[in-house]
Amino acid sequence: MTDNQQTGKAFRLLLVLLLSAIAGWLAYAVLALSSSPAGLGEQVVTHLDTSGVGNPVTAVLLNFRGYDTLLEMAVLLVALLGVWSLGGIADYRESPPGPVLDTLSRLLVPVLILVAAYLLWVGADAPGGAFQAGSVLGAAGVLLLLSGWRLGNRFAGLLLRAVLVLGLGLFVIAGTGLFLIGGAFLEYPPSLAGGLILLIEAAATMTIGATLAALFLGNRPRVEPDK
Amino acid sequence: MTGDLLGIPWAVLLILLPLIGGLACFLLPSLSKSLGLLCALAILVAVGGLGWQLAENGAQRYAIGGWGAPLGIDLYADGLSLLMLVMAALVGLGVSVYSSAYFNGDKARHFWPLWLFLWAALNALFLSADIFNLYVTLELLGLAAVALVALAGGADALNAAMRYLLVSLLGSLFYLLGVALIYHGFGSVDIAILAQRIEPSPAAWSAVGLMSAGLLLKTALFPMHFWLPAAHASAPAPVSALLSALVVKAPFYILLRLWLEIFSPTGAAPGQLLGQLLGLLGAAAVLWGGIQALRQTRLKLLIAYSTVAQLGYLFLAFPLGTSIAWKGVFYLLLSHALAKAAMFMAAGNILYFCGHDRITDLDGVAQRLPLTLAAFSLAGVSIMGLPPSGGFVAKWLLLETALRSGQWWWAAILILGGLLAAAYIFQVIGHAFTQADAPAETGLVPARMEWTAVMFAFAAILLGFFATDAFELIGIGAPTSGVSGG
Amino acid sequence: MSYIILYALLGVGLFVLGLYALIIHAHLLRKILAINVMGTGVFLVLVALAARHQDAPPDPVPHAMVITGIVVAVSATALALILMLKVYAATGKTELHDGKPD
Amino acid sequence: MEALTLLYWAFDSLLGLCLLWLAWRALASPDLFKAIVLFFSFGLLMALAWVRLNAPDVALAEAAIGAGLTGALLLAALARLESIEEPISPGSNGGETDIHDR
Amino acid sequence: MNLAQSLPLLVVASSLVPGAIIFFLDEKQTVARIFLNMAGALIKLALAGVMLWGIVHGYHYEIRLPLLPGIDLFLRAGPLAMLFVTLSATLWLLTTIYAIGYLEDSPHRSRFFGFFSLCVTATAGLALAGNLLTFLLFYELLTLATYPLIVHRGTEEARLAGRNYLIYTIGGGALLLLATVWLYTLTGTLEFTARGFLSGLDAVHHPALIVIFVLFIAGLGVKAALLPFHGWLPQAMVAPAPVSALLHAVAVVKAGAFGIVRVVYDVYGIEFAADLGVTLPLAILASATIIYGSVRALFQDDLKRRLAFSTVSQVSYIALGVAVVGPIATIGGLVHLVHQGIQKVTLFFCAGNLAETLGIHKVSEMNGVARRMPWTMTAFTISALGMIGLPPLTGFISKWYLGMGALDAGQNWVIFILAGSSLLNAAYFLPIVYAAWFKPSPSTWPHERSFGALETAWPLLLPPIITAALTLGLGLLASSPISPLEWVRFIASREFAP
Repeated sequence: MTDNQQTGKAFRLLLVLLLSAIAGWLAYAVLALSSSPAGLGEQVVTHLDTSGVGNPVTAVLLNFRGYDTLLEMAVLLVALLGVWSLGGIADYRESPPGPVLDTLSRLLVPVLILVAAYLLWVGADAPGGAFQAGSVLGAAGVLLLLSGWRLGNRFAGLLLRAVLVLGLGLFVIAGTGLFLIGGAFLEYPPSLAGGLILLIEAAATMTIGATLAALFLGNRPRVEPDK
Repeated sequence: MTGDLLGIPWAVLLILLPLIGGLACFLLPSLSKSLGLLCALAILVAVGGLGWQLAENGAQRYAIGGWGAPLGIDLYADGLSLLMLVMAALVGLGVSVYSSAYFNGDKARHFWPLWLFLWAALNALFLSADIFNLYVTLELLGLAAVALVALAGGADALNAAMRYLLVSLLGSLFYLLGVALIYHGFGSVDIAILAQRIEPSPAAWSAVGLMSAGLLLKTALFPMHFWLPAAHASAPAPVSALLSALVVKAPFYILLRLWLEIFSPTGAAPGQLLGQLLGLLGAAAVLWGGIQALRQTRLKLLIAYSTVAQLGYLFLAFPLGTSIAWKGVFYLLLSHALAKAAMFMAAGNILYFCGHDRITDLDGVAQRLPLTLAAFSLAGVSIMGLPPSGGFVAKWLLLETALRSGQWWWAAILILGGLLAAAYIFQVIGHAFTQADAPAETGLVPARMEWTAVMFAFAAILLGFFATDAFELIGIGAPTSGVSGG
Repeated sequence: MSYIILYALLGVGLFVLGLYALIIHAHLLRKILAINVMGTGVFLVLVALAARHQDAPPDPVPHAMVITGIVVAVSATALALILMLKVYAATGKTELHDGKPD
Repeated sequence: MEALTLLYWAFDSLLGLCLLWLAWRALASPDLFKAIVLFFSFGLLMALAWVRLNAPDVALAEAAIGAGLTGALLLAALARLESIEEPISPGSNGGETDIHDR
Repeated sequence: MNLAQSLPLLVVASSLVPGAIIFFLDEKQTVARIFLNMAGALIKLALAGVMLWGIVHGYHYEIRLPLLPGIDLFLRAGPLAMLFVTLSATLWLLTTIYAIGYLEDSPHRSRFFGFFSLCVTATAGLALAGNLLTFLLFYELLTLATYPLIVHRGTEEARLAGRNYLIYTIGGGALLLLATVWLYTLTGTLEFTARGFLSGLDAVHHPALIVIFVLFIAGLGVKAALLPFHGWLPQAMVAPAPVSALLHAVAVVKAGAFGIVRVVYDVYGIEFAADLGVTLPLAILASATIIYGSVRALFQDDLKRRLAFSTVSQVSYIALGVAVVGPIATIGGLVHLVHQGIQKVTLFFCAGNLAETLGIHKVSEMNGVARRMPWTMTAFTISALGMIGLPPLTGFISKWYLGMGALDAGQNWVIFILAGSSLLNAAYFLPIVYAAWFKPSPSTWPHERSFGALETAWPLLLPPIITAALTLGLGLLASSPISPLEWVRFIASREFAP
């Protein structure tokens, strides 16, 4: 906004006034809201037992509103597709990692992977779950990338894409499978629900970890066997 | 046999097919072209199935995960969503055929998965009955569209894609804040339930304002249209066709859904005021878009500004508000999608053939691409709203409502918009009849690309003849029930 | 009941602050930061109002929405950053040039 | 008012003010690197806010994705921004050509 | 879809289908193109004949196709419709023959004949239209089909003329659309009915109906070249001769006049229009155009521009006939629709021949041309005299009935208009005839092309001779049962039931 100082100031003042008016109105609306009736909390609790998971948030994420999560996995994948379709950008890390980073990453990465696994497992009944575990896995991946590690040629092709697609693919396959055995799409029978959700969450964790690391790297691994 | 054919949840299939197609194209890039076309055909069949299902047993509500409305997410398909799905399927099939010839090599590898995910987002959006789910589909749509615009690679395309991304994110955040206020105010995110529970309150009004602002930003209504021309003009031709025909209509569809079912019951005085404001902005869009289109020197920018103008027409129905006006809007959505797709493909052919799309230098080209120019002019007839096209039917219905309800100024805008459209379209067609020395040595532009453009333009014209039975289909589930008859 | 209002108002404040920054700053990186702050603001409103009834446990649905929102935000930010770099590489500027007449 | 609610009020208002101040500084600071670091700390404090609103899942997600990964992405982008700055004069036609030299 | 229903559709399709096929024909496939053109023209003429015969024997030919919710695409072969369809069918046949000869080896002939057939399809559809919406549909289609014909040559001048043509006709079309929709909101129906369907409306709508009438006349007046909207017509002369002939005698101009006839008789009803007080201003406007057109024609040295201004005045005779309230004036106006068509097409054929064979474009170059091209000039002279209104030619009949109708309706001032315009016609036609026959011919013609024995190519010569013979024949045999005059009397009787 290269306008000269004078109009700049007037414009900013006007903007501040306008935005504070909006803020005031929104604050008033939020205040008025604080007295309105409760949301869907109790309904989630009542149906919690048949959802196959203890933690209500995971129940909502994976079971009640599983379709949202499915689409959101697609969002993650599309973001990566977008980044890869933009073509490569400068891979900034040329110099070998310093000693501190090297030893740190050697120590931390296994711990992070362990934490991710724990988060995934505990997600059923306590705070945790696929996204949190996936992001910790992603953090481990970022750490590795920072210390100069790169995926070998053999893994950079179809295998990497398979992992990236695993989460969403499994979700879709599970959903259609459940439909074929007579329920609605993504309708977990109470008995199977727990196991199935854990399976889906595991796949999702792997995918989210790989995707977040790939997003950090920024460009498609150069070696493409089947270009 | 027909028993279980009707039993298949075509709605879910419509979402899964492009998703699975996208995944497959991403996994096996060498097969992406054939997979994409296969997926396009499958979706067309699925839309046919859904249409038949709707015709048989009326509007469909499908509870995903079996939980039902307040807790789980529902898919709802009625005449309006069927119209949008048919539009997406038709334009999608044409664009897929066009792109199979337009993109090759590395670009194709990136195009097909992104395009199929965008298609999945569109189908999911047209079927969803849950406003938070609509937020997620809007995001998916926005990201895929931005990536496709950036596919063109030049400085303009990247710049336009960046601005488009920022605008899209801003719009989504406004929408999400609106969703938050509505959820906490009325305890549910399902449209049908909200339609019963909503009553005027500060939270409801601010939610209306926020969501409308977010959606208007993404629909590029007049004052907020600054991002559209650059994005639609610098994107590759099939992507521009997609953006103008489908992507920019999705947020409008959501606004329509909310307006018809949730906001109209709060149709107290401020509601009418908002309607009039939208009409005013629409009128300004029609005039501004038309004038700007006249001033453009590049063909694709001209068509992009024509989109801005045509979108203005859609908003004229808000102040009119009767069901006939909404029918006009529905029909304009469909005919504009087909006509605009044909126009952008024609522009793509010209760009493909001679490397530039400067209108003044179109003389030599128009002679050599008679089919492309026929497509452009036929599509132009529909955009201008001249009979016998689909655009004419829509213009007629809007005019009729405007005059019947005594608001003649909207009628004046409609007529003026039509004249402006005629001006900028004939400005281009005029170049077709200049003296060209060498006769057309055709065959340079792949036949598929030219014939898809002609097919779309011809479909836009044919729409003019099938209005009555189209309206029967659109009327399933009475999408405009919440609105006064008239 | 007490501190909920504080956080909800904070959410609105962050939303508006982010909007101001988005409009004012030309540098793309700052715009992306502003978008993230606005997102956090909306999430704050969502979660704060979810816990407005002291006694009952907080309503998990907004929590799920916010988690989905955060993942969407991070993917959008990643795409925005890489796109910014491409714009910079192509146009040599970190601002959006509106060369074309509006 | 027993001491506990008073303490909560004090803590919340302090946290709220601190968050707002951090956000404002992050968006307004002239130096990009400082802005990103401030944003980083804003993310971490947000995790604390989620805990106060007893939304542990969101706190975890915010800490891991919001602060962790987004911060990393921002820093990487900034580093790349500076690295692109020297070799290519602005306005060249896209950095694609010399990427594959490695 | 029994035969009675399919006939009107077949008439419209008989030029649409060949046109669609011709578009895709390659330039070199002349035989296929000629065959398609001729077949289409002959079939349309035959169908028109069958329907003419059918209507006299009380058959009804109509077809309804769903178009808009509440309004259909309605084609109905009424007597008035058949008058115009037969006229356009015959003149299309002759103009096709002429065009084949005229455009011997010029470029883009497939495109030309494609749009040429589209044009006639629109004219036939417009004639057969049973309600205002169908009329509007084919009216706009006509605009779109004629534009490429005007700019066919691709010269800068042609494209400028095309642009002007569009500005007028698209603007006119918009006004017509507005009027039609407004009327629909008031009446709820747009079907043409014998004595109009507006008399039932209560008085509160009358001011609106007047405004709608003005919009209608403005919208239709553009194509009928009424005074303020005639600007495009002289400029459109830059188009090739068959196009000028088609535009002036058969398609565009007549469509406007036919529209005015439909609106006054079958929408408003002549009595209701008279009560509204709109017929008198229309009569005045028509008269003003008649005089203005003739005066401007006097000063045009270019032959085709002179004929164009003559058309501007002649077409307003039809409007005048319609505006004067009375059965005889109506007969005068309607029969002039046919007569003017035949005479004007002959004049344009001759002008085309002169330009094609001797390179003559100016009236001043026409001294002694009759000796070089006797047949063309006899046809020219017959039609010119018909235009002036000398008995026993067709022009005289229409002016006679117009005059009698005016007297019958007590509008005596119309007589002076008719007399004055006849004098003006004489003033701008007779000098040409005199110069052609009695002045010595110059030594060399601008650029002469010889065609062997005949004075010019036979496809260029035959059509004007036939139409000149028609001018003579219809004049002499006016009272015979099969003449257009009888047919018009049959139409008028329906409009003015005792």
